[in-house]
Amino acid sequence: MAQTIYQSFGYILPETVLSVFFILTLLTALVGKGRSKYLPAYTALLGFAVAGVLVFLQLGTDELVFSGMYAVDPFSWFFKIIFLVTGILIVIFSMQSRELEAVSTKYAEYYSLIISLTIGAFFMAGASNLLMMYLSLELVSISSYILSGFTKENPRADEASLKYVIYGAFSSGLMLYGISILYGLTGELNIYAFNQALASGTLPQVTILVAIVLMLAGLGYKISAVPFHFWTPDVYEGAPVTVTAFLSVTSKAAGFAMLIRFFKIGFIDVAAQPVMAGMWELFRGFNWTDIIAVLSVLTMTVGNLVALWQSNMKRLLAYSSIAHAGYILMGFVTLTDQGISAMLMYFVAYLLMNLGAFYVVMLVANKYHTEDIEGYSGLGYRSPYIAFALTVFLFSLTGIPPTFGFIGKLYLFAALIHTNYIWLAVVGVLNSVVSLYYYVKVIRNMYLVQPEDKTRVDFGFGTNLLMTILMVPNIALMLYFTPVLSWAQHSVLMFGLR
Amino acid sequence: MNWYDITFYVFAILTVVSAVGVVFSRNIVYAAFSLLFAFFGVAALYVLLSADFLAITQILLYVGGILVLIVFGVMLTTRAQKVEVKRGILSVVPAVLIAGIIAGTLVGVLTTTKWPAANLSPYEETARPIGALLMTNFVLPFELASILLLVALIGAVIIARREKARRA
Amino acid sequence: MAVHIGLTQFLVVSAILFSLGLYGVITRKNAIMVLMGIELILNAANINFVAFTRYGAMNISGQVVAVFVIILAAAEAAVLLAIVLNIFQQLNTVNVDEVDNLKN
Amino acid sequence: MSPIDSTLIHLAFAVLLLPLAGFTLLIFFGKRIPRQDLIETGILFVALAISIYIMVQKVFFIAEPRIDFTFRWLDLGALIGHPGFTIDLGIAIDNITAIMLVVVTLISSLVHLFSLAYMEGDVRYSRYYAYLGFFSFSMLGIVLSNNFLMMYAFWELVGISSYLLIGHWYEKKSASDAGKKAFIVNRIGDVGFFIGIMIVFTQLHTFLFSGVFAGIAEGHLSGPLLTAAGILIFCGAVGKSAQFPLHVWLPDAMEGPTPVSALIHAATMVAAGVYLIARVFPMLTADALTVIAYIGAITAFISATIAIAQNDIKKVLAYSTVSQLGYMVMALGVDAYSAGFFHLVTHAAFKAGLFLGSGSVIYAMHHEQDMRQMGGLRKKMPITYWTFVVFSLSISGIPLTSGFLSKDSILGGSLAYGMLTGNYLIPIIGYSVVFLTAMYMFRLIIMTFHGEPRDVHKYEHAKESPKVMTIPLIVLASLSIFVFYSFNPLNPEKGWFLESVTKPESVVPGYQKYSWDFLQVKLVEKHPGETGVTNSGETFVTTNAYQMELERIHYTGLFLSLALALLGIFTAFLIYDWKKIDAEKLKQRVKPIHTFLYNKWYFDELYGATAVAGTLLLSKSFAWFDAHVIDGIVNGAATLIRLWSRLSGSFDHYVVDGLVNFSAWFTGLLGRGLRKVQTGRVQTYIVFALLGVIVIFYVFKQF
Repeated sequence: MAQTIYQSFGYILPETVLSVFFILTLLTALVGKGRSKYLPAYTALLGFAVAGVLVFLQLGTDELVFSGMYAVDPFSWFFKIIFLVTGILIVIFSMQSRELEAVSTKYAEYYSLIISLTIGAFFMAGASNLLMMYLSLELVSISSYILSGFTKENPRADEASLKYVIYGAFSSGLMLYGISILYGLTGELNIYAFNQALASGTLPQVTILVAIVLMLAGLGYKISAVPFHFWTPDVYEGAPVTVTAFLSVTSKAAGFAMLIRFFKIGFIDVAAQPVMAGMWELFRGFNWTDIIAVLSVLTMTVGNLVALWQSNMKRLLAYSSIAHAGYILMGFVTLTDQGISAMLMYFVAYLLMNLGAFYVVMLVANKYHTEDIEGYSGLGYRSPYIAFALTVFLFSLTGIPPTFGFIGKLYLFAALIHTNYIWLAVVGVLNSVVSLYYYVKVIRNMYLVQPEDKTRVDFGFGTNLLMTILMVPNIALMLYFTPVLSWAQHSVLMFGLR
Repeated sequence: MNWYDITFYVFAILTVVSAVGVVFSRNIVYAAFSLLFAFFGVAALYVLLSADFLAITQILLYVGGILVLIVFGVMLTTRAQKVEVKRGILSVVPAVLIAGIIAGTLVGVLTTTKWPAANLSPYEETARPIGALLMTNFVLPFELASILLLVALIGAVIIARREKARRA
Repeated sequence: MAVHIGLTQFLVVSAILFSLGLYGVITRKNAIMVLMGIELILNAANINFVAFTRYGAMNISGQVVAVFVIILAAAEAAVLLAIVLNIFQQLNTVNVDEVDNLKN
Repeated sequence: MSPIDSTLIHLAFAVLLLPLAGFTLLIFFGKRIPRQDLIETGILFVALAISIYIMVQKVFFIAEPRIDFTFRWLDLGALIGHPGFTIDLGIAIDNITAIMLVVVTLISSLVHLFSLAYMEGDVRYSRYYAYLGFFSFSMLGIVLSNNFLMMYAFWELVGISSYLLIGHWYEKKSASDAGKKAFIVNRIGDVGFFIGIMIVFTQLHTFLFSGVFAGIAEGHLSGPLLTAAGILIFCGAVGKSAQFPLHVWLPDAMEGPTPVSALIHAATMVAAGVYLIARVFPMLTADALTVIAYIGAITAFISATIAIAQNDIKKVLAYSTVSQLGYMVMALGVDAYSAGFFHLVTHAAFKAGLFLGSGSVIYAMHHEQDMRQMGGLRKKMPITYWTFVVFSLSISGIPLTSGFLSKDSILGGSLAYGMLTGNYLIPIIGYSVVFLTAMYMFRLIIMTFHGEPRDVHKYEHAKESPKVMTIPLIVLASLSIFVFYSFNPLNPEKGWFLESVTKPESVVPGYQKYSWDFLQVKLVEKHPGETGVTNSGETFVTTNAYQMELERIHYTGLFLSLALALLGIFTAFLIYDWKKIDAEKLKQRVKPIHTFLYNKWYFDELYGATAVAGTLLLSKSFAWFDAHVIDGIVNGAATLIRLWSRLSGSFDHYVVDGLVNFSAWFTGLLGRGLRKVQTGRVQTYIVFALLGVIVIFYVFKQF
């Protein structure tokens, strides 16, 4: 049910609160300078917590607000939780990062940018209007350009942010051009109305294809799908680890949220029965899912193959995250509820394992001053707990049984088999096999290579605790994942479907 | 050919030629000036499209804002080089090829598409309805844009600011 | 009688502008000139929006989008220039192809 | 689920996870936490308290037979060509689960307590406690699972943790060998177990016990396959409960620390096999039960005879354990379900006590395990001695002890079974083992505690063990008294234990229990003489013959077993204490038998010989085959073969090898090539993106 503008404000309370805390965090620069280095971080955490409470209060809401601009529905709710959890974890990681100490005078700005990126991600997840999509994407992008170059004394970070901003601006330019063509065809910016316009079936297919391919360039850049992925490894390697971890989850998840909503709402004939069968009724002319399938295959294959050759841990994880975007895209190919719920489940797994892995990378960089895989030699002897945790995360990333990553992949494959995309499932499995090689390389280095220096390096109780908090769900959710599953299954509901 | 058409062609050609100047000029200052003319041309096209408010915005923001920013950028970094000695990584031919294919495809597709069109409505003032829309249906993007500008502002400041420590 | 100026002509201008922008983005060495290319792309999109508003007899929302795009362009330009300035301070170059240490 | 039910489920989860939490704590933070041993011991006592609460609630206050908590673990929806693939998992609490929870946590916590002194100063002290916690967790998992899948997983975890514990002193070669042996022998049984589970799953599409039983009751799995499934699942029990012919690992496993022996080789791990049989009891067919009964009886007899000839105190107890496990298995096989489980519980208490008692002796004797070096310790270690006597009386089946109650039930059951089916061998073995048991136990007591000290030096230094070691002994000794199980010292029938442990209804199709209908005690009690129809359409009449037979022979059996036990004790005193019969002379006279028994029926040698000889024979026959058949064929069709081999060789060389190498090389090359594309220049990236846009557009425009 559409809400009036005035009523609508009630539905964006979490976003409003985040915006307020964005400014408050910024203001801590004036108040707390030199007094408490953690003040901005705590403010940001408080902001995330308050927003979290407000988001929880929206459980089950299914509304379209601001005259069709923004959907507050279970689907976006799912992603908002993901963003908030990621945001909180990233803030905590950042508090421990040595890398960021170089810019300790600008903590307030740093944490406020993390909030602003999260605000952008919130709007991306709920945007149901092309303008909103573009604006929220830009908010995420601009925040991430700045964040990735935040340690500006570090030339690598500078390079990362330069490449990121050029590539990002170019991609969003393509996307905007695509939007303008779509607007010309339908006269609509709202994706629901857009669907209606498409329902007439008289629109020229080729023109729509042009528009969609251009939009894909923008969306593909956010989710780093091949061939729009090239910026990813460079930016991930150059940016501070915490920022890389943040981008790899929040920015990517937001991109996926927007992609799913755009295609699912905009292009699926809601009147077709069954609605969720995933038929692209309006486009019998070309097989749309094949585009996504091809992108998915390319994405995971390129990600995995190039990852084989990496020696820098951050870069390896960057390629691995590209490959994971490919896996997640597999679920999108099906366009069924089952496929999308599998994607959502995979996001939970991805959040846990990817953030965990990056956390280890950050800790190792803190104490061992290395990001090289070679530098991980003997980690199993020197910091057994951290090494064990990384092993769990890497297993989960590979999708080996006693981890949640396995369940995530299993559900993706099941969805594919269900819709008869067996070849794609096979490609996915082969890719997982390839990925095993480079993940195990790291594990082998940690355990089979004896370190020259055998002194133990401990990380303290708090770190171990946080590590445990990240690690336990990776295994526990393998044993009992029913809650996540039912959450994901409920979250495929977007406003306007059913 | 009526005056409208002639005006259109004049400004269209101005825009395109200036744009060519922007991307082909070797001197960055010339390029910047070409960009100025391209912006003016686009603004004029807006006027032809009865988008008066937008035309003013274009001139104010682009010419007054973005272009000045660019010129500042040019001046601040000009110590390095004014003139591009060599092209970027791509030689002219492949670049022309790619841009050409895209241009050809776009022109081909866009001109052959049957756009949903109606008779031209008479000119209406646009500033008022745009303002009204910004405060009603588009209030959320409006707020979002304000956050975005704030973020950009902060970002630009912290990234561009010279560090005291470095100078010392 | 000659063809009257209509939507098509504007779209052609926009398409040309767009392609020129792309050309600029991929060939210019100087990061600031790359930025100029991006501005051309955005302007091309804006011409589309305004032209569609006019000739499609559609709602005025296309023009509102154009306003937002201009604002965004400014924001993006500011950030990009700031980053370029910082690169210039750190690496003493504004050439994008010289900034290529992160690779493979 | 009523509130109390869900509370019990939550508590059961707590019991399960507490030891795991302890394990995690110790393994990761062990070094930094002071007195980690006390933490782990405390955790176990908390788990014990909760378990007792669960048991009391379940056994005395909750009427429904089982509290089930099931959740859908995996639901892959309907797949192509398959109606649906779902796996449900969960835990369930019924009476035997509740009782087992207490048994496991009780023994485990007492062993933890005992180890505080016994393992003091050990090199890997915190590791030891961590493993104990992990073991307890795995064992509790077996007990609580309501499905085959989880049970199998925990089953393997028990295997791993016992491997770790047996090999705790892995510097000692015999210890690490024993760990390996236990692990490998258990794997043999587990393979059978796994195949059995898979048969069940492929036929019935569920792992849940309840679902499996329901499926069998509906006739979805029957005939020889059902018998095979039962026997294969029993294979798991054969491995874990050290039944013939896989019993060889258990005595070797005595290389582990003695408290570990008490925990896993007396009370818990080895009981898992028996527990498994009890769990799957309803699905066992008549044929499967017969196999089980004979395996149990053979095991009981063989190991009892071996125990008589051993000199190592722990070896005697080890074989005694195997023998008693044989009893339990036999009891289940002869359909004396309650008796078998009853013996499992009573045995857990007194055998743990015996092991801990021997641990106490060994501790006092400075890790001397040879009984020939002991003697006269009665005066030095009165508490150990007297508790030991109680345990021995209990295991021998002397009235007023718990062992008497449970053992007598088993023997009664086997006697009735023998009478009714004509399988007289089983009761005969059962009764003869009573004699043997009493004899070897008192031989052990006499050699250890009576007479004159043989190693005077060690004797001088021996003294009673500290309190943390004697308290568990006293607790266990008191638990070996009849009152805890039944107020009638001669007949446990009406005691709470046998009242609460009732035999589950069999779900096997009628014709597969055709000749066994008299065994349907439950049905019979209510309606003797009722007519039923089997699945195959035959009618049968139920009788209460079994019950009547049990009552008829009750006192005969009782006095027979009592007489045999006393005779055994008497013989032991005659030979070893009063020396009326010279042990050495006796040994000389029956030298071949003694040697045979002393060498444990030469099982290890037998396995060595068969495995080695078998391998040799096999290789010889292959050689013969090679020389005569293959060569002949090769010579006969030399040209053809050569041509073919050349072809296939080149195929192999160029195509197969080539493909393998090529794919590896190609993947690598591809990766390297793709890596080259990543030039580091952002404009290249943009060009690729644009090319991508163009390609996507033109490729898909075609469609």
